[in-house]
Amino acid sequence: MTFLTAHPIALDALLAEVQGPDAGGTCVFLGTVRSGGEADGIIAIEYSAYDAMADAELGRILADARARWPEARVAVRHRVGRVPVSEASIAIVATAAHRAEAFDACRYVIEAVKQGLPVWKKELRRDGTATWVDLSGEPVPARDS
Amino acid sequence: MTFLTAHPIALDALLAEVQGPDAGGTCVFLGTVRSGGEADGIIAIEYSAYDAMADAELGRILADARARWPEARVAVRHRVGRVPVSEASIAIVATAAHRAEAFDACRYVIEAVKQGLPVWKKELRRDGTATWVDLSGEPVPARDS
Amino acid sequence: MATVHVRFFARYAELTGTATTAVTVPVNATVSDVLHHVRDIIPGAATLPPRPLAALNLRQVRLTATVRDGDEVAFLPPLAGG
Amino acid sequence: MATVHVRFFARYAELTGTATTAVTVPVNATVSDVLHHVRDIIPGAATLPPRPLAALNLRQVRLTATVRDGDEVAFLPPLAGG
Repeated sequence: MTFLTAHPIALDALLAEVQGPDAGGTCVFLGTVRSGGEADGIIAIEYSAYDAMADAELGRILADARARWPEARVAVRHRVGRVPVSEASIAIVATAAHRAEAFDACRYVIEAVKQGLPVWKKELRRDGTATWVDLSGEPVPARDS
Repeated sequence: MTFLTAHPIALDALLAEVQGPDAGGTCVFLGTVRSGGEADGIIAIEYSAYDAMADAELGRILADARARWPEARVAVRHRVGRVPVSEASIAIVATAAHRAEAFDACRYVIEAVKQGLPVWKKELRRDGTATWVDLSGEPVPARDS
Repeated sequence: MATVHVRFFARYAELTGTATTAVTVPVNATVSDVLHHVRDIIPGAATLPPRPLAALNLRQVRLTATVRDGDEVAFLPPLAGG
Repeated sequence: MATVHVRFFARYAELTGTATTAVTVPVNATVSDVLHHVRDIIPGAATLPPRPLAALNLRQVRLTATVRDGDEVAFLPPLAGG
């Protein structure tokens, strides 16, 4: 089982992984690549990952979520490779009998992911330049740009 | 614009209503009909509504959400008619530049909806019986069951 | 006099055996007056609870709200939603 | 002696000009020792920050963590995700 994918995330398939007749509430989070406005000229983000570690980390985050909300079912996919503006780089789906658990488990997973995964982003611009984005949100000149 | 639909909710279409290049986070809530287990034998819920008022209430709830989170975009659909187990009776989609607003706006709308819409539920069972479900969650014998 | 459109929903429609009716009440009548009038003319309405939820022109109101000619009054079972 | 597999990611792979290498270090060497060794043998590694994030066998560790033969050590730019 890998939580990483190089292809657009199929939300229907992710929902199907966790839904069942006992699920009353489902919370989905989609993180999408933003354009940053015309001035930025961002057309996509290239995601690179330490695949095996990112997969292991996501597995640990899901295990934590399941331990906290035993009645919830949670699934996650994270994109790697080039993700165009408006496409989802991450999708999290949490179902539970009641909505509070679904919201809380979903929120828990995205907050844990944002604490840091071994995944790195390079912004690709219309003019052909590319810059790594570090945690602080400040672009770092890339060697190849 | 009506927020009610007699057909399965097309999540993709709902997402398309609110997504744009400035959306960084999207939170979706799906409320689905639960089977209640084998003993209950529930196969569907029949939703009936005071259509015009439910539509107006949903519009007011969305207006409140937009006033609280001006940068969020929120959409909602509520089913009427027969909704089989595992299908969504309600879908809410909220997008914002940042995830906190998307989660909060989405949660706000479902909590407001759960405070009460002029929508009523009748549980339909495999054995042909049907019971109204009132707010307390206790079934009320229906006249026609 | 004011003519008011009255609607019943869900279980209340089953109890009254009707989904809609119209009643004529005095000027400055209240939703409560409309309910009393309905109980007089629709036998099944006797089984409605004494103080049901009510809406006036698509907004929930107290039974003391005043109705006007052409208004729509609805009596609503406990609200659900979602 | 212990042979350790070393990986660089994202900007660090660009700075070092390599994605992977292997180094041989004494028994009981630390991740920090591995980093020093890497700086000696890979010219571009001089531009890595003095104390980068590190992972040992897919888990983030302090630079004081001890490595064993066959371990995988990775040096990681600030983590992002999501």
